[in-house]
Amino acid sequence: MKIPYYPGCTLNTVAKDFDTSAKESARAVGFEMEDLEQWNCCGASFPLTPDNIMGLTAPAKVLSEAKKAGDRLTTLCSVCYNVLKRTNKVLHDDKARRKSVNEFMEDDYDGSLDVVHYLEVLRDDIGFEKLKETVTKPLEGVKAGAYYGCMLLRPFDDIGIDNAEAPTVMEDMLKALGATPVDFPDKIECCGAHLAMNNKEVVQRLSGNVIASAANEGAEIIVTTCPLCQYNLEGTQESANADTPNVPIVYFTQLLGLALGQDAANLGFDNNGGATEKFLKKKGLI
Amino acid sequence: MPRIGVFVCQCGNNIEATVDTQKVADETKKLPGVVHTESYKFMCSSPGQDSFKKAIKDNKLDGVVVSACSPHMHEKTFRRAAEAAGLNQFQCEITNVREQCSWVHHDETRKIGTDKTMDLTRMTIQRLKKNRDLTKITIPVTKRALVIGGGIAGIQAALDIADGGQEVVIVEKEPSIGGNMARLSETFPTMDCSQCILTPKMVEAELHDKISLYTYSEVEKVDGYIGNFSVTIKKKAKFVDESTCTGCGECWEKCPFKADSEFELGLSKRKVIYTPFPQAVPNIPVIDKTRCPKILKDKCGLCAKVCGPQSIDFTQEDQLVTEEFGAIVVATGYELMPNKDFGEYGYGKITDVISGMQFERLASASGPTGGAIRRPSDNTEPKNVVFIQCAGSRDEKRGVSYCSKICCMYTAKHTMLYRHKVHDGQAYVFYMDIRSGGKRYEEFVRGAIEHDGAMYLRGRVSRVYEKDGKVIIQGADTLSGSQVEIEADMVVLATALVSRPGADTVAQTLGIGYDKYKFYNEYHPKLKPVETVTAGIFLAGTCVGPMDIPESVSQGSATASKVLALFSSDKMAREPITAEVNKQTCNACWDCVTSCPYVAIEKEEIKDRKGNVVNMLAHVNDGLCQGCGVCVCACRSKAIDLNGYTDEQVYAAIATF
Amino acid sequence: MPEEAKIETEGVFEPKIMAFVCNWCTYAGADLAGTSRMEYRPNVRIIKLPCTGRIDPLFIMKAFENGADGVLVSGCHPGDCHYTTGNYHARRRWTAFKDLLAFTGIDLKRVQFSWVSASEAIKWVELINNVTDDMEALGPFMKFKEMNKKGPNQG
Amino acid sequence: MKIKLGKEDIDSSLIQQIERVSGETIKRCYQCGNCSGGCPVSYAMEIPPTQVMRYLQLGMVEELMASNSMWVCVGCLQCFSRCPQSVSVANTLEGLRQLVLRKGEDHDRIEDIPLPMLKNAPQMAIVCGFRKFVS
Ligand SMILES: Cc1cc2nc3c(=O)[nH]c(=O)nc-3n(C[C@H](O)[C@H](O)[C@H](O)COP(=O)(O)OP(=O)(O)OC[C@H]3O[C@@H](n4cnc5c(N)ncnc54)[C@H](O)[C@@H]3O)c2cc1C
Ligand SMILES: Cc1cc2nc3c(=O)[nH]c(=O)nc-3n(C[C@H](O)[C@H](O)[C@H](O)COP(=O)(O)OP(=O)(O)OC[C@H]3O[C@@H](n4cnc5c(N)ncnc54)[C@H](O)[C@@H]3O)c2cc1C
Ligand code: SF4
Ligand code: SF4
Ligand code: SF4
Ligand code: SF4
Ligand code: SF4
Ligand code: SF4
Ligand code: SF4
Ligand code: SF4
Repeated sequence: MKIPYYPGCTLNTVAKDFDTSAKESARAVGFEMEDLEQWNCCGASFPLTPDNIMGLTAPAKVLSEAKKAGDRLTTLCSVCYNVLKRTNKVLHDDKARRKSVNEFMEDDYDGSLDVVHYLEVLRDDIGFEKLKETVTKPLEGVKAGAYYGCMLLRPFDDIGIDNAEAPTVMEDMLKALGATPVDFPDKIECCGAHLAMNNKEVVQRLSGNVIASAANEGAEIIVTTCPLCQYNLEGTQESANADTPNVPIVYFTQLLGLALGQDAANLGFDNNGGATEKFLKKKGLI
Repeated sequence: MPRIGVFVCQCGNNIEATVDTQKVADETKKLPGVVHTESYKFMCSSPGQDSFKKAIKDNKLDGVVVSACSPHMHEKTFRRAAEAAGLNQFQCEITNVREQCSWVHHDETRKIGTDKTMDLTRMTIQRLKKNRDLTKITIPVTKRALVIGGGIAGIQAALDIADGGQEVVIVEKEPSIGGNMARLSETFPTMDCSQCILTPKMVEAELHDKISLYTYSEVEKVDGYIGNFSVTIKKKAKFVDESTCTGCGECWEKCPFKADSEFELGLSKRKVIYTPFPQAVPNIPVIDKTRCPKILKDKCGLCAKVCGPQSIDFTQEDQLVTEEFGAIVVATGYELMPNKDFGEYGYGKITDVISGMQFERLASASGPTGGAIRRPSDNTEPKNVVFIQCAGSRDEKRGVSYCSKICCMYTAKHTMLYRHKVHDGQAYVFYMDIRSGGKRYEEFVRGAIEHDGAMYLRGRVSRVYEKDGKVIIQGADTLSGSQVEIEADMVVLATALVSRPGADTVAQTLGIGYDKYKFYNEYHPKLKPVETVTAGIFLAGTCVGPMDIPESVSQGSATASKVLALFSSDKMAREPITAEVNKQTCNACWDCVTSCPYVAIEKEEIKDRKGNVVNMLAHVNDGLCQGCGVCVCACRSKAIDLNGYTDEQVYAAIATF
Repeated sequence: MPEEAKIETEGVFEPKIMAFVCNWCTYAGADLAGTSRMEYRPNVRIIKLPCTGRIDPLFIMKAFENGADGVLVSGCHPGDCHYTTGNYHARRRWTAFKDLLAFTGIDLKRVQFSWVSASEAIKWVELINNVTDDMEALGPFMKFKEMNKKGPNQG
Repeated sequence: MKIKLGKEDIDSSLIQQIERVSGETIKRCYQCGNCSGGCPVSYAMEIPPTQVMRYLQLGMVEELMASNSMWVCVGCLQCFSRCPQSVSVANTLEGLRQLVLRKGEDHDRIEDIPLPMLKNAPQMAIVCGFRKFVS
């Protein structure tokens, strides 16, 4: 099975490990992620004002390109996923805006693409049962907190990947990998997002809450689907904030790759500062 | 040739001032078929009516027109007089020349009024010529009422009907009557104990010689119409012989198996053979056949061994009985929206987030904790309790858009009960508005705040989660504009009151309407609040919408007065304004059937002499037809007509316009 | 008809308006106008029916055939029907009927629909005055009258 | 605070413009407080989400524009997700931001962003930040 794949700017650069570990794991469980031939930045924010047609054009261009490659498009980054999926829905449901966007782009894309997250492919196409069978190195004893953040879940009517208040898809995946998922109250709270640019205080507070909440429930490692969450959480730990427990923050595909027997050296654990490697060593996983 | 009489009333000067009634009388006299006309000062006065009757007899009239005030005023008077004079009362027609002519045209020359009166009178005369004799329809009335649902509303209805001397059957689907009120601890606004005021009524219903209780039973099928319902009731197998069981309790003492108690909302267990609560009426147990190993795989049977009178019968089966009733009261009540519907409040996953009804059980002296407030998770006394109002109510996105009406009041009550039982405890209430309309209700809420120290916070709670054995509430106080976080020991949701599952099926069985929330529709929300569009079926209590006990009881009594009025004579007479099908021209398209708002048209089988069905035709059930005439216009074959307003009559009137 | 002759001889056009109204709302509203001694134009002749649901579109055609210049149909407000849904049936029927009207070439303005409740005497008064004005403006409805002169079957 | 209220404040053309741009109907908000309760940055807002809606209902746009609320909102959509009335404060605040940005007034200057941030941060943070803060 081959699925067209939109990497997005961040996964092409600072979050390259997220991208490669996912692709490698996909191969292991039986599908192939094919980069779109042509792609551009999705804009990294879904335009919340409905009259903002310009904000829709960048993602619309991506979708239109993707349609040439097939009927489905997969992504990894929560923000890309959110922007593409919502834009796609607008183009599908809202005739007027579809017309404006297409006129501007001189295109005729109709929103017929099925935009899915990598996790959905794992869950719905492969199945966690099957995933479990493919695991060669079960993550035994790893207490992992799945952190969803905002963009993978909200708004539920547009995204609908899982229950917006009590999602479990990542926990279910972690279980399949042999890890022990840890539920924590702040798993659907915001990390501070783009305020990283101009409001460190807010980011540190919000990200700090998330880490503390996970640690309080016993999480030894936090798993995310979003490079910005990863950046904010890790950044908060690295800053002089003494209260924040030092919990490694990794992409879910890094743990996935590990469990599926990929060489740890290629999974980018060194990028996460020493803590991750130390933790995994302690657990006897690397 | 018809012999018609026309009587033009002057109404003192009311009509005469703008209508030359004598001229009208003189002119109409010239019309074909009119043999007598007169103008009179006060037609409705005794001498007026006497002269009216005399004229009918003397002139051998076969039809009369009275051109006078609105038919809404005196149609009955003149029809009765016409009947007294030997005429079929439907051969008497009124022309409205006062309200709709003399009073609204102030022309002093009297030309306008006179012309219009002539026109209108002529139209009535032409219409009258097409009138047929009609006889009032009489329907026999079975003086026996069915009450569906034995909550407080149903019990009240049954007691009042029975006290009025008529027989009542209560069909209750649970093993005991009492409904939700049986679960309550103390009740606002007077704070009397629910059991103390309900139990005597339950016992009275049981002992009343006019009331029969069919508990553990449900209505399967309803046929017929007002005065003549035929109802099939399913009596579910109790596996206990009601006639011999003494309610001694040996069986449920000894039964070794347990299940969650429905009555206690999962807060405690009951046995497999059980009565839902100690004061149950009747105090006769039932066996939960889905859990009894004797029934499932022929093991145990302990209860039968210990039962002195040998009342246990494992072979009992559900029984169907069909009985006749003249009227039906529907009082099937409500339930609370399930806790699991509240995502942001923990989906029913957090043990210490409970519903208002569960709190009632905790506070009830006969409840699982004997009236002590204990949190379910670890049975400790909660010191900080947060009450969240409007949980699921006024939330069109995830719940229901309406206000549940009683939860502001019961939340205030809960904070009081809590403070009375946990003196050092603090109650917090998140509310959007406090709705305490009712006699002494606002004072009650003020008491909760001022006297019992409840902390009211104006704002909705955004999220509830568990942390370190506490329940964390994240909300807002919009009055100060701040976010509020409370570490509570227990959370009580003032959960939306919703219709019972299956309420729509019950409505369909009965042929009554319901709204999108499956609450039953009143005939008219203000003026016929306990009637339904189906004559003979009445509504009481919370199956109509949220209401408290006083209102439920009032409605129960109101339905009883309706039922007793209906039962006050052996036969009901009603206007013969009903539809009738012409069997020659009906071509069985059933357009009429689908258009009738009262489901009054049936598909009738026409059989030949050998009894084979040769044809199907529409047939109007006089008992159900309300005479709206919708079917007449729906029928493309013009095969159906409305007595009293036939096409012929209407066309005759139009033709002379 | 003597009236018709009069109208023509006097030269002033007095439109003839037929009103089909339901017994429970509009008829009672019209009564209330009387009880309150309001005044309105005298051109309307009311035919009372149990419900607007009983008003057959053919009644309206018949009224035109018999010399009406305008027809008014009025009943209970939506949701207030004495027979719960009768007026909904009526409304649905009229939507179809309007097409028929347009087809027969009758100016749609000649048939007016309204809701007048039992308490809306003022609305009734205004309605009658307005409809009368409208019909006056439209002038006599000759189409069917001419047809009638030729005889009913030669249309 | 004392406000003088008239129809021209409640239904001003500016309010209508905000409704148009944001696609939200201001009067749908029934002031339940849920959004303020759940908003992660409510604590840092000079005017918290519920009050944002109230200020708009009262036509008090100037006060809102002068506050930091629209710039602090992270767009996490928690407010919209839980609003019983399906109102999106997030969209409303975005609408207010747009009013400023579309006039060409930047909230942040690119020069002020620390260089290490520009180098190390995920591209998405920078792109998104530019969209929210720079015209
Ligand atoms: C937490 C809470 C606290 C309250 N506190 C107060 C208070 O303090 N004061 C006050 O005035 N009110 C209070 N109320 C409201 C009160 O409970 C109701 O007003 C009252 O119980 C309604 O009675 P009912 O007979 O309409 O319905 P119910 O009590 O629901 O009775 C309906 C009966 O019909 C039966 N039934 C249902 N369907 C069928 C069927 N198909 N066939 C046969 N039987 C059927 C049911 O089993 C039940 O026995 C409170 C409500 C709640 C939720
Ligand atoms: C401004 C306003 C608007 C309202 N709007 C609505 C609405 O939209 N919808 C709604 O449902 N309700 C409405 N109501 C409420 C409604 O008016 C009442 O519920 C209703 O009229 C009460 O009727 P009643 O028969 O109890 O009392 P009343 O209407 O007061 O009738 C009592 C009668 O008793 C007579 N009477 C009094 N004393 C004696 C005596 N000693 N001997 C003989 N006769 C006596 C009085 O003269 C009177 O005729 C409104 C009320 C107000 C004030
Ligand atoms: S019958 Fe009517 S119009 Fe005649 S006097 Fe009586 S009230 Fe007046
Ligand atoms: S032991 Fe027998 S008599 Fe006693 S309650 Fe049980 S069934 Fe009834
Ligand atoms: S036979 Fe069933 S009901 Fe009787 S004691 Fe055993 S389990 Fe209980
Ligand atoms: S009664 Fe009070 S708590 Fe209940 S829904 Fe209405 S306002 Fe909310
Ligand atoms: S007149 Fe009305 S109620 Fe009677 S059968 Fe016809 S549609 Fe039904
Ligand atoms: S609509 Fe007319 S033809 Fe059709 S079934 Fe009814 S009565 Fe018969
Ligand atoms: S949650 Fe919605 S309704 Fe409630 S205050 Fe916020 S915007 Fe208004
Ligand atoms: S979107 Fe903005 S206003 Fe809404 S909850 Fe998130 S931060 Fe608060």
